Amino acid sequence: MIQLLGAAANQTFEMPSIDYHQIAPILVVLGMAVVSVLVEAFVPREARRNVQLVLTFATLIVAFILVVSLAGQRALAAAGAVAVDGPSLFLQGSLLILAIMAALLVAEKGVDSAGDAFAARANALPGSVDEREFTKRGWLTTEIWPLFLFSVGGMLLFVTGSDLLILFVGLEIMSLPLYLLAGMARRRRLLSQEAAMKYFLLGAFSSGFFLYGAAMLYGFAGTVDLGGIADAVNANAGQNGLLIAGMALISVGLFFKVAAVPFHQWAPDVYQGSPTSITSFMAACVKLAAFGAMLRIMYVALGGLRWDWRPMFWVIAILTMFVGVIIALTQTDVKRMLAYSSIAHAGFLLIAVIATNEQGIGGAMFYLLAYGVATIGAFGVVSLVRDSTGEATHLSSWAGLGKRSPWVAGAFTIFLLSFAGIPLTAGFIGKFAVFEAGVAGGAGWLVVVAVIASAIAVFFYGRVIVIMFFTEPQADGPTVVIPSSFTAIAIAAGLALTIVLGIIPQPFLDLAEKASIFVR
Amino acid sequence: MSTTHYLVLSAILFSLGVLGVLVRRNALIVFMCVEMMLNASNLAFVAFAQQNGNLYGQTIAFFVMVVAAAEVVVGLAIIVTIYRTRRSASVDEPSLLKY
Amino acid sequence: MNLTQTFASVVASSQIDANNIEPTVNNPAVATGAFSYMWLLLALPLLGAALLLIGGKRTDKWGPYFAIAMSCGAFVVGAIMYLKMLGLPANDRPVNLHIWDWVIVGRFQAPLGMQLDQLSIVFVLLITFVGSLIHIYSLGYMKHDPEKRKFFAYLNLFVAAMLLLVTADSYLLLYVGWEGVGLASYLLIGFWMYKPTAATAAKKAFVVNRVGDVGLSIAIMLMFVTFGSVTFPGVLNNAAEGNPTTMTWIGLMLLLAACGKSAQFPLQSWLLDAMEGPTPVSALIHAATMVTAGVYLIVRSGPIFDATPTARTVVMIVGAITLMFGAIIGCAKDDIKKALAGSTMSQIGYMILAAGLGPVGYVFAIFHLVTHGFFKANMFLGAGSVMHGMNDQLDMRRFGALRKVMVITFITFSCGWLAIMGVPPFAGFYSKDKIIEAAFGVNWIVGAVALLGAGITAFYMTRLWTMTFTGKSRWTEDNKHPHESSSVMWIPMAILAFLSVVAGFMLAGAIETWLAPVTGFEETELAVSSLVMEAASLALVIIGATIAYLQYRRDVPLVAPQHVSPLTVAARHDLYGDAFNEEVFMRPGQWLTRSLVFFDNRGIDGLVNGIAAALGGLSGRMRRIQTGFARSYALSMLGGAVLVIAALILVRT
Amino acid sequence: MSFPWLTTIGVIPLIGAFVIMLLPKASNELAKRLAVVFSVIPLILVIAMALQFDADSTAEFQFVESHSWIRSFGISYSVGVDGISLVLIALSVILVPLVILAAWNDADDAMGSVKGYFALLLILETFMVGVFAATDVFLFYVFFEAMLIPVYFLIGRYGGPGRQYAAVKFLLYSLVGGLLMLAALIGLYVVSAQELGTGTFDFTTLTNLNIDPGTQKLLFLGFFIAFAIKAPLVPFHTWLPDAAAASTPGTAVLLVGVLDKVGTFGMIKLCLPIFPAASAFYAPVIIVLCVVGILYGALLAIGQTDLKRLIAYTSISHFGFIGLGIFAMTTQGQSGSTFYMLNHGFSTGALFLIAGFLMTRRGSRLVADYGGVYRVAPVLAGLFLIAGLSSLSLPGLSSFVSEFLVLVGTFEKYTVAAVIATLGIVLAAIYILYLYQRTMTGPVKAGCEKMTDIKGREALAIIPMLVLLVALGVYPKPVLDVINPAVDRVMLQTGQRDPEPAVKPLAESGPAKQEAQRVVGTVEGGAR
Repeated sequence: MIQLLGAAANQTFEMPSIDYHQIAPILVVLGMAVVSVLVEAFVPREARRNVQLVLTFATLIVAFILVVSLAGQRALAAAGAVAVDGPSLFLQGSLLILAIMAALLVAEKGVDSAGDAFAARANALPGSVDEREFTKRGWLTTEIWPLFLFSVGGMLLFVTGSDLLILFVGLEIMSLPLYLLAGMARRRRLLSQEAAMKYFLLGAFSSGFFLYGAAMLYGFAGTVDLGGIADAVNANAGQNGLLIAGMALISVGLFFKVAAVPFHQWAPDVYQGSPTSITSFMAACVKLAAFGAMLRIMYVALGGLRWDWRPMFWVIAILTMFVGVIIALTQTDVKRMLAYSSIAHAGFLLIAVIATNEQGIGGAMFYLLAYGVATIGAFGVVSLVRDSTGEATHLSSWAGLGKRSPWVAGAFTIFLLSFAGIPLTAGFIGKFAVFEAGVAGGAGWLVVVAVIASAIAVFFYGRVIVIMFFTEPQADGPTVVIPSSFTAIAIAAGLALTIVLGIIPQPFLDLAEKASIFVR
Repeated sequence: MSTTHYLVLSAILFSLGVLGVLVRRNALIVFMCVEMMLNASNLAFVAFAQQNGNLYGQTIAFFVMVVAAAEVVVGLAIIVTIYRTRRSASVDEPSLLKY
Repeated sequence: MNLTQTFASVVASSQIDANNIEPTVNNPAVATGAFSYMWLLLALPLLGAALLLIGGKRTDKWGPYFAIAMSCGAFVVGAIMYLKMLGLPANDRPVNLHIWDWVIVGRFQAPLGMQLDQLSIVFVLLITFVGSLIHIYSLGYMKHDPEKRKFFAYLNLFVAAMLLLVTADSYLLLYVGWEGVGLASYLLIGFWMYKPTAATAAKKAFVVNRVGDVGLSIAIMLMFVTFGSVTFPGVLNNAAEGNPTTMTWIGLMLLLAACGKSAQFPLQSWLLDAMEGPTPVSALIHAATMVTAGVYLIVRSGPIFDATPTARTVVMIVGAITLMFGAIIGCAKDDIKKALAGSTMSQIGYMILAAGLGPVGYVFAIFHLVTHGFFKANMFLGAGSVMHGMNDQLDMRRFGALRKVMVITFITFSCGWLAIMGVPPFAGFYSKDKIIEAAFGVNWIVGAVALLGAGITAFYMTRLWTMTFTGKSRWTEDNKHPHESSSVMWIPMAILAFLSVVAGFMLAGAIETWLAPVTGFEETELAVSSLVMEAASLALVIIGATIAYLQYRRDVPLVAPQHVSPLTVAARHDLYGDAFNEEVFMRPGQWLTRSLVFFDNRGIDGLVNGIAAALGGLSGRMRRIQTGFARSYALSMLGGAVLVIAALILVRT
Repeated sequence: MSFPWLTTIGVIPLIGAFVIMLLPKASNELAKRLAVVFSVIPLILVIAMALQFDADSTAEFQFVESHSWIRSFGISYSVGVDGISLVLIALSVILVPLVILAAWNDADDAMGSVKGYFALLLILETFMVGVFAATDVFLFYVFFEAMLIPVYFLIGRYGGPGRQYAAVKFLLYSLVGGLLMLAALIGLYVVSAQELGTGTFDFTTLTNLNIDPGTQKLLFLGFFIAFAIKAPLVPFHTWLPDAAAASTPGTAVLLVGVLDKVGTFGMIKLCLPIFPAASAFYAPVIIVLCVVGILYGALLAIGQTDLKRLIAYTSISHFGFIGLGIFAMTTQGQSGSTFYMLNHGFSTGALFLIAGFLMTRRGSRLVADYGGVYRVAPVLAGLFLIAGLSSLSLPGLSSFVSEFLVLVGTFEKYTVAAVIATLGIVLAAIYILYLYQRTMTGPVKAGCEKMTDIKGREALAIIPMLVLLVALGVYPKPVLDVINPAVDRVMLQTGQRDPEPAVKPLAESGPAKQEAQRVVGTVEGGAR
C-alpha cells in the first residue's frame, strides 16, 4: 500500500500488481461479511439463522484452507501492505481455528430456554414490553454473524499488517464489531451494555494513542512501512523524541489490546459483562491478534531498539503478571477470575516479546494457540452452568459440581490445569516454550519472577477445583445444561487440543518453529 | 509556518482530547474528545506528510476519517442504547461491573 | 553338672603359666567340623521365638516346652563347642563362622559371622545354662499367666539376642545383639503392660539404653573411620596403631554403651524400675546376663582400652562410683527385688571396675561375672519363690520368719547370700577378692572403695536375708499361708545354689589360663600379701553382716520410718538419679517439645499462612482499584502511558 | 528392540484406571478387585525385570527405551533403570497393591466415587513408575508435576477433616517447588544449548556438561528447593503433617512412602551428578538443615497429639537422615540413604496403615483416645510394635542397616553432624515407644473395648512389609548389591571419594581375606 501511495505521489499512477491468492483469506472473510450483511437484508427472518450459520462456518473453513494453501510463502503482499510470512500464516490459521470454536459457542441455541445468548433485539429496552414480545416470537439477533465475520477479518488483517496504517485499520475492523457484540447479551443486559460502553470508550481512547504513536513514527521515519521504520531506526540510532514518543504511544495501544497492566482495567468488566461466547472470542482471538501485531511491530520495526524498550517491557510484564494473579486470588465470579487470569497470561506472553529471538516468536505463537483453545473451552463450560436467572457465574454456586456433573467439571479442571501450566497439558508446553525463549533471550530473572507468579496463580485455579470437587453441592445449586452439539463440539475440541498439544506438541512446535521468522 | 507549529497544535489537540476523556462525564462528550485525539493525529500526519514531502500522511488522514466515521456509528449506537436504558449518558452512572 | 566338670578339667588339661600373658593376635580360624554348626546357637532359640509368636494361640499348649527345649538345645550346642574347643591348643581355639555377607558398602564391610573364642564360649555357656534353668523355673512361676506362651517366646528371643551379642564377630553385629537384648528386655519388663508402671518402666529401660547405644554407634563409626573396619580382628589387632585421642574417644563411647546396658552411673536409673517385670526376667536379664553385656563389651575391646589409659581410668572410676551407688541404694530399699537390683548394680560396678584395671582385671571381671550370674540368679529366683508364696508381696517389711515355711528357698537363698558377701569358700569370695586385690594393685583409693563396698554388700544382703527369712512374721491378711514353691521352681534354684557354692573354687586359677589368650593377663603386684587382703575384707564383711543382723533381727516397723538420715532418704530416692533426670532432661525436654510444636504451628506454618493471608489481603486491596468507573480506567491508562514514556527516556539517558 | 519393560509396567495401571472408570455405577466391588489385579501385574513384571537386572553391568541404565518426543526442545521419552531407580520402582509397585488392599473401605460414594479412588491410585502408580524410570530430565519433571494431580484429588476428595486446606497447601507447596525447578530446568536446557549447540535433556549428556560454577549454584538451588519441599526438609515441611493427617491412610502411605522419595531421589540422581560443584558448595548448609530436621522432626513427633501427624513428623526426621546420607557424599552415606528410602517406605507405610486400622475401629485420630489396645487386639498391637521398631531403626531390621550406613557415611566427612544426628536415635525411641505406650498399653480406654483384632485382608496388607523389613535387615545383600554400583557411579560423577581410614589396617577382614581363610580352612579341615 505504501508503494501505492508512493506511486500516487509521483503523479504516475500505476496499477500495483497484487497476488490475490496471498491475501485471499482476508478477502474471503471480509467479502463474506458483506454478503452476510446482505443476507440480513434479503433473507426472511426464519431462514436467516441457518443461512448465516452455513455462511459463517463455510467462510471460516474456506479461509482456513486458503491459509493452509499459502503455507511456506514468504512475501510482502498487496504492494507491501501485508506480510505473508510464517508468523502471519500460523497466527491466521490459529485465529481461524479459534474463531470456528468461538463461533460454535456463539451459535449455541440449546442452553437458554428463550433462544440463544443474545438479546432478541438489541435495541429493545431491557424489561420492556417490546422485549418480551420479541422474545416470545423467538426472534434472534442474526446481525451478530456479519459482526463476527468482520471482527475475524480485522484480526486476520491485524496479524498480517506490515505498515502502521493497515495495522490501524485492522485494529479498528477487529474492535468495532466487538464493541457491539459485547453489548448484546440476552440476560443481564445492563451489565452487557455497561461492558459495551466501557469497552468502546476505552478502546477508542487507546486507538487514539495508537494512531498518534503511528503519526510520530511516520514523522520520524517518513514512512509507515515497518521495514522502512526499521531502516530509519538503524540509520538514525541517536536520540529522537519522535521515535520515543511514537514507540511509547504505539505500545500503549497494543498493551491495551492485550490487557497488560496498567492498561488492563477494561478486561475484567468487559469479560464479565459480555455474553460468554463473545468473551471467549475476545479472550482467545483478540489476545492472539494483538500479540501477533505486537510481535511484528516490536521485532520488525523496533527490533533495533530492543535495548531501549526491553526494560519498559520488563516493568510492564512484572506488573501484569502480579496484578493479574494477585487480584484473581479473591475473585468470586468465574468469568472475572478468568479475566484476571487472562491478564496474567498476557504478562507471561510479554516474556516472549522481551526475548526478541526466534524462540520467542515460536513460543508465543504456540502459547497463544494453547491458551486460546483452553480459554474457549473454559468459557464454553461456564456457559453451561446455569440456574433460573441464566448463567451461574458466582463461584459459590459451583460447589459440588464435580459430583453432579463429573465430566463437565473434569473438562473444566483440565482447562484450569492447562492455565496453571501443569505438565501433559497444552498450557505447560506453551509456558515452557515462552520461558525457554526468555531464558535464552537473557531474561532469566524475569522467568523466575514469572514462575513465582505462576505459583500464586495455582492457588485460584486450585480453589476452583476445591469448590467443584471437594465441597458438598448446594441443595438449590445450578445445574449443568445439556448443550446442543455446537457447544459440545467446541468444548470437546478445546479439550482434545489442550491434551494433544500437551502430549504430542511436536507437530505444532515444528509449525511454529518453521514459522518464526518475520518477513520485512 | 513550519511543521513544528502544526505539531504543537496537534499535541495540544491531542492533550485536550485526553483531558476531556478524563474529566467529562457525558459519554457523548467523552466520545467527542476521542474523536479529537484522532483528528489531532490526522493533523500530525498531514504535517509530517508536508515535512517529508510524500503523500502518505495525507492519504492516511483520509483512511482515519473513514475509520472515525465507522467508530461514530458504532459508538452512537452503544451510547444511545445505554441512554435509552438508563435515561442518562453519564459514564459514571451506576457501574455494576467492578472489583 | 556339665559346666563344673568341664571347668575343672581345664585346670588339669592346660598347665600353662598363667602369669603375664599377652593376648594373641585376634585371628580366628575358619570354623570347620562341629564348629560349622555354631549357627545353631542362634537358630534354635530364634526358631523357638518365631514359632511361638507367629503360631499364636495354636502353640499355647506345647509352646513353653518347645521353648525350653530350644534353650536347652542351645546349651547342648554350646557345650559341644566348648568340649571341641578344649581339644585344641590355646591359640587355635578362636574360630569364625562366616554365615553370609551382611552390610557390604564400599570399604564398609560387616559380614554376618560368628566368632567363638575362649571369652565368648564362657558367655555362651553361662547364658544358655542359666537361661535354660530360668526357662524351667518360669514354667512354674508363670503357670497361671494367660500369656505364658508369649513369655516363653520373649525368653527365647532374649537368649538368641544375647547369644548373638557374645558370638558376633564384628561390632556392628554385636550392636544387633546389643539392641536385641534391649528389645527382649523391653518386652519382658513390660510383659504386664496393662500396668502403666510396667509400660513406663519398659519404655524407660529402652530409652536409657538407647542413650548408651549412641555411644556404641559413635564408637563403631570412629572405629570405621580410624581402622576402615568394624570387625573384631580389623579393629582390635590395629588398636595399638590408633591415635591416642581417637582411642580415648572410642573407649569413652564404648563405656557409655556399657553404662547403658549395665546400668552404670550415670545411666543406672532404669534398672530399679525394670523390676516391674516378672521375676524370672529380673533373674535372667537384669542380674545374670544382659546387664553384664557392658562388661563383655569392655573386656572384648581390651586392646582399645590398653591403648588409652585415660579411658581406662574413667571406666574404673565409673565402676567404683556405681559400686557405691548401688550398694547405698540396696541398703535403703524395702522392696526385695529393688534391693537385689541395687545389689546387681553394685556388683556390676565391681566388674566394670575390674575391667577398668586393664589386663590385671579383665579375667576377674569375667570371673565375677560368672559367679555373680550364678548367685544373683539364684537369689532372684529365691525372691521370686518368696513372692510366689506370699501372693506377690514385695515389701520385706511384710516378710519375716519365712525360714520355717520355705525351707528349700531359705537354703538356696542362703547359699547365694554367703556367696555374694564373699565368705570363703563360696563363689563370691574367689572372684570378688581378686578384684579388690587387683584394684589395690592399681590405685589404693579405688581399692579402698572396693573393700568398703564389700562391707556394705554384707550389710544390705544380711539386712535383706534377715528381714525376709528370720525374725517374726509380719505377713498381711491376704497372704497368711506362705508355702514352698513347686519342684519345677526349686530345682533350678538348687542347681544355682550349688554353683554359688562351688563355682568360685572350681574356676579360680583355671579361668585365668582359659581367658588369657584372648584378654591377656598380668599378675597383680601387691604391697601386702593376699592373705592380709582377704582377712581385711572378711573382717569388713563380718562387721557389716553383724550390724545388719542385729538391727533387723527383731523389730522391723511395718512402715518405713520417716525420720532417718539424709543419706537414707537419698538412697530411698535412688540417690536422686530420677529426680536429676527429671529436672535436667525430661522437663526441659518437654518444654522444648511444646515450644517447638508452638513454633512449628505459629512460626513456620504461621509464616507460610501469613504469606498466603498477606497476598489475600493485598488482593482485597488491589481489586478495590478496579472501581468500575471508565474514567478512572482511562486515567490509569494515561498513567501507564506516562510510565512507558518515562521508562523509555530513563533507559536512553 | 527388546521388550519395553518399563513402559509396560507404567502403562498397565493406567489402563487399569481407565477400565475402572468405565465400569458402570454400583460396581464398586468389581472395581476394587480389578484394582488389585492391575496393581499386581506390574509387581510381577518388576520382579521379572529385577531378576534380569545385571548389577555388574557397565551401562549406566538398563532396560533402556528411547523415543524422540518433543524434538524442538531436545526432549525424548527415555526411560531406563539403574540400581537406585530400580529399588524405588520396586518400592512403588510393592506398596500400591498393599495400599489397595488396606484401603478397601477407605472411600465411599458419599465422599466421591469409590471407583475414582482406586483409579486415582492406579494413575498415581503410573506416574510413580515414570518419575523413577525417566532418564530424560524433562520427562522426570513432567511426571514429577503430573503426580500432584492425582494426589491432590486423593487428599482433597477422599480425605478427612481439613482436607481442603491440606490439599491446597500440598498443591501450592509442591508447585512452588516444581515451578522453581521448571525455571532451573529451562536454564539447564539453555546452558546445554550454549555448550553443545543443540539443547538436550538427556541425563547422561547433562552429567557430562561443564557448567560454570556460578550458574551451577543458581540452577542447583532451583532443583534443590523443589526436592527439599518434596522430601520434605525443614523448614519446607509444614505441608506434610497437614496432608498426611487429612488424607486417607492409603494416600498417606503413598504420599510419604513413595512421593516424598521423589525429592530425595532427585537430590541423589539429578542434583549431585549434574551440579557436582554446586552440590559440594552447598553440602555443608544442607547437612546442617538435615541435622536440624532430624532433631526437629523427632521432637515435634514427641509433642503431637494426632496419630497421623505424629507419624508424619517421624518421617520428617527420617528424611533428614536420607538427606544427610546423600549430601555427606560418601559411598556409605549414599547407599545408606537409598536403602533408607526403601525401608522408610515399608516402615512408615506399615505405621500409617495400622494407624488407619485403628482409626476405622475407634473413629478418632487423637492419640489420647486410645489405650490398652494390646489387650483387645494383640496382633494389631504386635504388628504396630514391629513397624514402630523399624521406624526407630532397631538393629536386625533393615532400617537399621540403612540408618547406620547413613550415619557412618556422614561421620567420615562431617563428624559433628553425625554425632548430633545420632541423638536422633534416642528421640526415635522416645517418640515410638511413647506412642506405643499411650495407645497400646495400660488399662483399656473407654471406647476401645469393642475393637476387633486385625482381619485377614488387613493382615495381608501389613505383613509383607514387615517381612521385607526383617528379611532385608538380616540379608540386605540383594538390595545393596543393586544399589552400590549406582552409588559408585554417582560418586564418580560428583567427583567425590571416600576418605581413607586413619590407620592402614594390618589385618584386613574384607571378603577377599574371608575367602582366603575359607579356602585354607577347608584344606585344613580336609586334612584333619
